[in-house]
Amino acid sequence: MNGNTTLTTRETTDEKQTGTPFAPQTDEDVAAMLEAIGVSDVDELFDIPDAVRFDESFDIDAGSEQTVVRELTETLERNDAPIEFLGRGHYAHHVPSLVDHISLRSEFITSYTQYQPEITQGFLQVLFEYQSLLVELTGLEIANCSMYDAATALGEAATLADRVRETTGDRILVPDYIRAERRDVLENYVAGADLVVEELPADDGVTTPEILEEAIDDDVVMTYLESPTTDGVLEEHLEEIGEIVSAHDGMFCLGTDPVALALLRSPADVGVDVVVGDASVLGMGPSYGMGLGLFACREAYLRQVPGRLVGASRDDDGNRAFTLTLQTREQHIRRERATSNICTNQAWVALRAAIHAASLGPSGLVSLAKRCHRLAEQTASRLEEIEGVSAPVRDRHHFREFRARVDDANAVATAIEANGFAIHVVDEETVQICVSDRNEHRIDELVDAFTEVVN
Amino acid sequence: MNGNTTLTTRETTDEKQTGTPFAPQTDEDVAAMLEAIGVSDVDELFDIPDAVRFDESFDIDAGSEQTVVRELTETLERNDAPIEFLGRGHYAHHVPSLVDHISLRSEFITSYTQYQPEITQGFLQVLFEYQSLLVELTGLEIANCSMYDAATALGEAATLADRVRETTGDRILVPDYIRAERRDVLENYVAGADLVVEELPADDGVTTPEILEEAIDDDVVMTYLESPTTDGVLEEHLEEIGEIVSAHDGMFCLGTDPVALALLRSPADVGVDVVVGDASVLGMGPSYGMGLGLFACREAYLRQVPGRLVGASRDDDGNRAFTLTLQTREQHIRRERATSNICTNQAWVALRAAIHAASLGPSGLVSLAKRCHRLAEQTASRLEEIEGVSAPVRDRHHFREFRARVDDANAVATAIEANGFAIHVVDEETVQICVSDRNEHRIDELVDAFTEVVN
Amino acid sequence: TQAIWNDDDSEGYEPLLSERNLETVEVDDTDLPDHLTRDSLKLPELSEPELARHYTRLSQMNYGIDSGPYPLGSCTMKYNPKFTEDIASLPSAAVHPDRDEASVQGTLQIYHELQDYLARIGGMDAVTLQPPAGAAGEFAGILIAQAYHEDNGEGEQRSEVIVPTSAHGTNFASAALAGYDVVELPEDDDGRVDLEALSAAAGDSTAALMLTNPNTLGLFERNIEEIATIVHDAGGLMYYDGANLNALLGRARPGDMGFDIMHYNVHKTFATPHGGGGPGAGPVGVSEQLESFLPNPQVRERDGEYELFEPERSIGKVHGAMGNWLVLLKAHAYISRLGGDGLRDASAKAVLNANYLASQIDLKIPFEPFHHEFVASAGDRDAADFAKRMLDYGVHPPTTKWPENVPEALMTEPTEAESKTSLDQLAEAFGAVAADEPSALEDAPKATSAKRIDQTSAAREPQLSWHQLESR
Amino acid sequence: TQAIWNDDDSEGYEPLLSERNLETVEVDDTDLPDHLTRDSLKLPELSEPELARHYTRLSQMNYGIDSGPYPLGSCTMKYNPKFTEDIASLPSAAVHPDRDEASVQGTLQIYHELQDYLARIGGMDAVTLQPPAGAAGEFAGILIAQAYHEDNGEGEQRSEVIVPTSAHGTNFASAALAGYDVVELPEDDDGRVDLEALSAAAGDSTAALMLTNPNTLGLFERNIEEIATIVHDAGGLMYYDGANLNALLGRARPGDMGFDIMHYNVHKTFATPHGGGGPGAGPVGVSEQLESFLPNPQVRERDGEYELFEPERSIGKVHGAMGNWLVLLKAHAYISRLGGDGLRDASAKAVLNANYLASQIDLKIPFEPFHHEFVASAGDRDAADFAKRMLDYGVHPPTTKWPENVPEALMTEPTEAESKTSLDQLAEAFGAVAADEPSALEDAPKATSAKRIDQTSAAREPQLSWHQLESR
Repeated sequence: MNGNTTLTTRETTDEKQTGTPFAPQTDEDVAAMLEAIGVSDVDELFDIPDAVRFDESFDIDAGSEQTVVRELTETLERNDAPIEFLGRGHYAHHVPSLVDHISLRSEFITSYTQYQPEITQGFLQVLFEYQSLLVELTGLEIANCSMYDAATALGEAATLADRVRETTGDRILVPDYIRAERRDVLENYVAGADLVVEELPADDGVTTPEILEEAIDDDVVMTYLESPTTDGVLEEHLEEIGEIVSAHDGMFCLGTDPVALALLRSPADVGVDVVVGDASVLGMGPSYGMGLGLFACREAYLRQVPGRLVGASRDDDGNRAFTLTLQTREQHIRRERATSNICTNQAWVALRAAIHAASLGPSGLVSLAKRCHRLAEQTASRLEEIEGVSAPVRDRHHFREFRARVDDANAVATAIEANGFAIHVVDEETVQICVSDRNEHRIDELVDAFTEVVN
Repeated sequence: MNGNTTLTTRETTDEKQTGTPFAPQTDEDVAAMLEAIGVSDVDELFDIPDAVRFDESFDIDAGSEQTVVRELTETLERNDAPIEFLGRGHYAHHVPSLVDHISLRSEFITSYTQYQPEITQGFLQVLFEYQSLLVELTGLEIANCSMYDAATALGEAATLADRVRETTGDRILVPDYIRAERRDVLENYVAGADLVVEELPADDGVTTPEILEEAIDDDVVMTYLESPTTDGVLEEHLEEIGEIVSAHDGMFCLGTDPVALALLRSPADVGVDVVVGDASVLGMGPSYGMGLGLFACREAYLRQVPGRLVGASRDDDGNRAFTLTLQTREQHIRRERATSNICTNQAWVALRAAIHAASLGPSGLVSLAKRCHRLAEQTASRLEEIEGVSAPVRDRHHFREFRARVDDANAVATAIEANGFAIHVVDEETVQICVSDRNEHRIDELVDAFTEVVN
Repeated sequence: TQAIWNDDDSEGYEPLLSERNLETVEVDDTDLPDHLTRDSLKLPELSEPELARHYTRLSQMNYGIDSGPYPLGSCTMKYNPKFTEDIASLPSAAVHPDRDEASVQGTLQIYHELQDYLARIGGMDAVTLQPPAGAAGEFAGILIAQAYHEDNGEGEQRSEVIVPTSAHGTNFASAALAGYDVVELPEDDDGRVDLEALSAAAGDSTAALMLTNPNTLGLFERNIEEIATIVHDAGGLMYYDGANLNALLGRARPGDMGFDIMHYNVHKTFATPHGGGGPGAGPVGVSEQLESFLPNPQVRERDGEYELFEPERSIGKVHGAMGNWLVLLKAHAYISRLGGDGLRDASAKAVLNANYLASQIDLKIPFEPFHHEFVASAGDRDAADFAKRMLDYGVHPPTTKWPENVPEALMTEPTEAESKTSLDQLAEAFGAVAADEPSALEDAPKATSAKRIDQTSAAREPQLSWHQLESR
Repeated sequence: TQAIWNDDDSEGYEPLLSERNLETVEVDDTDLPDHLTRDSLKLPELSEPELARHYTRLSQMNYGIDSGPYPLGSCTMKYNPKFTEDIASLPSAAVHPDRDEASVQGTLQIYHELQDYLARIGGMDAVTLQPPAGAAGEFAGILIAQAYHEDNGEGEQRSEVIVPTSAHGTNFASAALAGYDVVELPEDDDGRVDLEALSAAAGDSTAALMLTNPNTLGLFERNIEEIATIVHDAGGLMYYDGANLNALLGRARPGDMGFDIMHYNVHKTFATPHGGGGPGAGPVGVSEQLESFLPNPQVRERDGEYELFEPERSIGKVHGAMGNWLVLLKAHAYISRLGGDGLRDASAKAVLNANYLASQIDLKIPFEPFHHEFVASAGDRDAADFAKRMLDYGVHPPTTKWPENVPEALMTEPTEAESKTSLDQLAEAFGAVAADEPSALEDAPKATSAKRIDQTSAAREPQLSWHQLESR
């Protein structure tokens, strides 16, 4: 434990660190344990043929806590720190401090799936509350307690559509405004079922019944739209579209998010069968796309739902208690006939989203959603006033974000970035701007920067 | 709850905030509660004569969580961020992440004094472990579980000395290297008892038996020294000094800290009666002097000790359990005859110090202490090699820090600061430099900066 | 029911670290002379996983505001907003006290703003943030009074501080620490300052009257103007103990009532966490005539830059640095979050809560109208037993057996942060205990981590470290 | 004993938020057409103090690694170092996925370094960090195999994936999701791959063999070289399920054993927290010949600058962005903290712990020599009941009833993070339950927040939201 203290100006390890600092056995413990086992050395416990033994070093240095924190902090400081006016499917709002404080409580974050519900009531109840939140927002009866992100949830929706449809068919319709990444993931999820993904054009950013009528037939297993769309536009004809989809015995899947849903008519109300999206818009700040797959659907699909479900039951004392339920759908029991291969999911992000939503309450959620709508409309109007900028590009209703047309989108974005703001470049003459409570206090400056940059 | 959403680019409050966001009563609750009380308005509950009613506004704006965090963050960013090579009685080491994670658990940080020990065993046990840590480090039998800081602990030691001394006397001896702030606090604490504080000169930074013999007489109630001293020097004659103090029936009080004590001979072993100091050197980063008063003493003073004490006892099940004890010494029972006026103390900092010490363990503590000694000596040697710098100024043993002589201390410190480092200016031609695990990785650069600056 | 972490082998609950793995480390291999260094150090040596579990389990055996209702009278256990911790954890807040003023402008600005906020809230002319706790604030305040009298040539003469019997023990102790004789002032039958007794007590030797308002019974001192007149006429100063300021925010200010000096308990009124016993902070406000006596240093602003200065006739220091900076920062954040209207609302809800809770309780409450707290009497029950039994109902009990003008006192302060549901739960607990068999009170608590703890033997045979622990 | 937060009035434990205060908020006053907006929203409206208490109480009714031993076989519940959370909380880590490469060089550098670390650890030539979980890694890996065969013109022909019976359920499901027929491979009497059965199964239609090594019994597949030869000779690829990689760190590498594709579970092997079920991350490593099939995008370095690129024959994407960035960041921090030697030591201690624990248990362990985990048999006891009763002894039980080649299986993986004391406590729990009366097992658990929960009615009459809750 003690001995020569080597002094260097970079202490790479704690001086008491020999192996992993996270294994508690003392030398005496190890000796006693080996004796109890009946071997003289830990090496004897490894039954690895010589031919495949690895005798080299990984050549990865160890570091003290202080050093690793410092070095990774320095590395991360290589990231620039612009005020982000970025969205396009990845959103973040101010996350109340309570979310961090609670979600980092080790009883929550260091636990795993609630295989033993009697000692994991806490997490189960929060997940039940999360499911209930989504049921209220979507109007659908069932919500699972998390998938990875919007893209994979969309993929799961498509395989669900394929499983539950009584007649065959191999077409999946998606809007042309879908993010390429989501479409790519979807294609991977449906390839195994030999489904084909096709794009629906949009009319100035929204899908009309006419467009759908043109494309749909009885081979369409699922029709997917988003509202708000990737461009920030609200779809306007969901109810008619739902009827058309239904007339062709297809599944109607909508991509959205919980903040938008606080303002929008409930998906169930307009005929949507499955809602997917990214719910990490609540609970997480920008996380380089680390998400929380929202998945809600009609009760009819109950036994075919992918993912974990928490249900209420009773315990031996007769008290209400929660448990994972309908596990026979899942891979650890049903294996290749499971409703999904998902196991580890995003439960902790769901817990954060639930706490965030509870912190806002219905009043806060609705007010945030209204703000996201009005800020987008107002900011677009202000940019429109600038000579050389046309905004919004779509003559539609917007939520959080909108497109603006400029002469040279790349040049504008670069100049804006030099002012400390990040915006999207959509194409040579289009930029996209996302506004929310996180960047609201800098909108004036963004508008000023636009004025300066464009002129 | 709902209504017009006012949009501004600076949201000053949550839109749902009307009064304090931290009071849970709904409007319906308030109505029901008023009815139960039998009044129609909250105002009726205030029995304040009109003449002293306040009907104006404080003119303090409310802000949303996001706004307040942002604004205070921006204000704090007005602080420069040099690498600090600062000490002189206020020290900090790398605080393990575990300390933050545990100490911020709300069961700990939101609790108060353990008046009900049956539901506060957790905090009591940590405080008991803290006391035990100090008993081991000081060699004294009693340690209380916190005072405010080193200065006030010193003040409390002096009043203790006055209380326990059988014969009268009014002199308190302190070293000339004591920080002025500590001396000022001490004078305030002893003024009520009509004691006089006098300074002992030092011989090249340390106190010799001869110096003390010259100054002491039977009127000296307490003799106080520090090791390490404010200048970073280790006192060398504590045992002889202890004998002299004892011969005059005085109390011998030593100022030090837990990291230094891991290396130094135990104070009890050299005749010290009371140890004071700042224990926040464990558990807290630099906190603008927010401290943790260490206070340990001989068992003889048990019934005269100031501050809280945690003791072990038994509960009704026969299990060992902890409780605050000997409370009859305290102000809430003994009032003006209490051993101190202290009530709220620094318990949470003590908890952090205890966790930090446990994280280091004896091996880590000893190794850190050795590092503080060797780094000081080595860094001084490296500066000594620079033409125009003489270090250490004292030809003594050093711990963590040392003085260096230069031509123009202010000019050197200013130039060093421009390089991103902060050092002390002691007088016109003296600077002081404190090294530890927190700044070790930048010592090379500090030395380079000195070389450049001095030449 | 609280968690109970014990295992069958242990004689206690969670073992002490020293019972897990105590190791002796030799101290050698230094170039220091032997007579300066220790030989060895014997302390627990455990890994981070073991420590994380140890402290997590201990935390679950500790009751905080986030565990349940905490109506500890006179302590104002209100909710501690989490975001204030995030601000206090910012690296930019971690500065050494010897940093140049120019390099800590952010910190000094926050001090300056908080001085200003507190002055407005208390109706004071100047504020020091240096005292690290309420009692330290009292001590600083009394030193200021002392300096003032000395400055007037009355230092020797004014040797007494008047304190009402029902006051906090710290008032007595702080005055005594400053060298004063304490003159105890009885309450009248209404539970307030007895004006005749005050007139009799106040005189040439009076340095100050220390008063809590509302007092510890929750009663506003209606005669505060007369009280101030009596004390001022006698040449004394009026000192306001801010422990109960949460009752008055935005409705009355000590400065307007005639107080010359006051302290604020930021961990009570401004929601900084109590930390299991601290750190708090006890800023002191004074009227203009006392400003030059404030502790050294104060912060002032010049053209947007902040600097430290020593007040002309400063009392010196009551803390080695600038007080509990990180606590003060949290208080600033809280005040900035609520604003003036929020503070006023907090006070209103605190008084509403106390009155509602009282209305739901069957015990006798001898003194009213109370504000943010009330003192009920446990009647023929022992108040301490009453409190122990309340623990079994999942709540923290009131402060007990104080003040003494209510027999078997249960001093109850729910604060604004309890919901009606939570107050109803508290009221139920009061009712259930009042209805319980006497033996249930004596045997309580049962639903806690530890059962009733033997205080007598703890004090008779003190075991204050693991070194002293013996199996009994 | 765990905390139990219930009150007498409630029919459950801690009430649901919806049972506290459900409010309906009207959605009006927008300039959107009515047919686009909802009329109202009905959700719980509670204040921060109430929420803080709600979640704090719920957390105390949840068992995590910091609560006690968690030997859940196959899940590698090792200690999650706290400092990794601090790094993941840095504002500089909070970036939008559409940021310019040039403006997120720090993030890309960390991706690149982690790709490199994992490649070295697994003996692989290239690594993608995109899959957000182990099962997603399997799916990505199988898609890579599929793309490889398609590229060879054997896409149609190779329609089968071989999976041992005892494998993780995800293996079957992932292969099926990719459109493969799953061929189940029985174990031999020693608990390992039956070489004859494998030879019979492998052939022209074999796309891949998915194998866990050590397998779910903790046994190293000693014939791994022959296995690889059989599969490769048949034209198939070897897929390594990284669930049990913690057993081999620094002692054997899948790449050296003949595996072409593997996934890593960073939440198992590299100590990122399991988060109550996720997020984890499931990076996939491949040999050189498969590098060009990796998901889009990958990160590469040029002269110290990092950039994204699409591999030539990329399978496309398995996640909408770059996977679980914050989890990957924590894994990087863990690997940087331990270094190569620390990882090797972690593995050694994990295997030591499993073997020591087994040596202290009286139950039959049919298969050995095991490594990081072992599968004991509860014998004539029901394994699920056995597990419930273990809860009463303050520990988390093993994984139960799987794999099926051990009757009433108790799959036990203590990891390196348990102390000898803790292992002894676990062994005692095993022993005590084995000695308990059968009725004690059936009635268990008693010392938990909730008692035994009725699974049957939960599934028969599902109540999946507060909307569906009825009193029964």
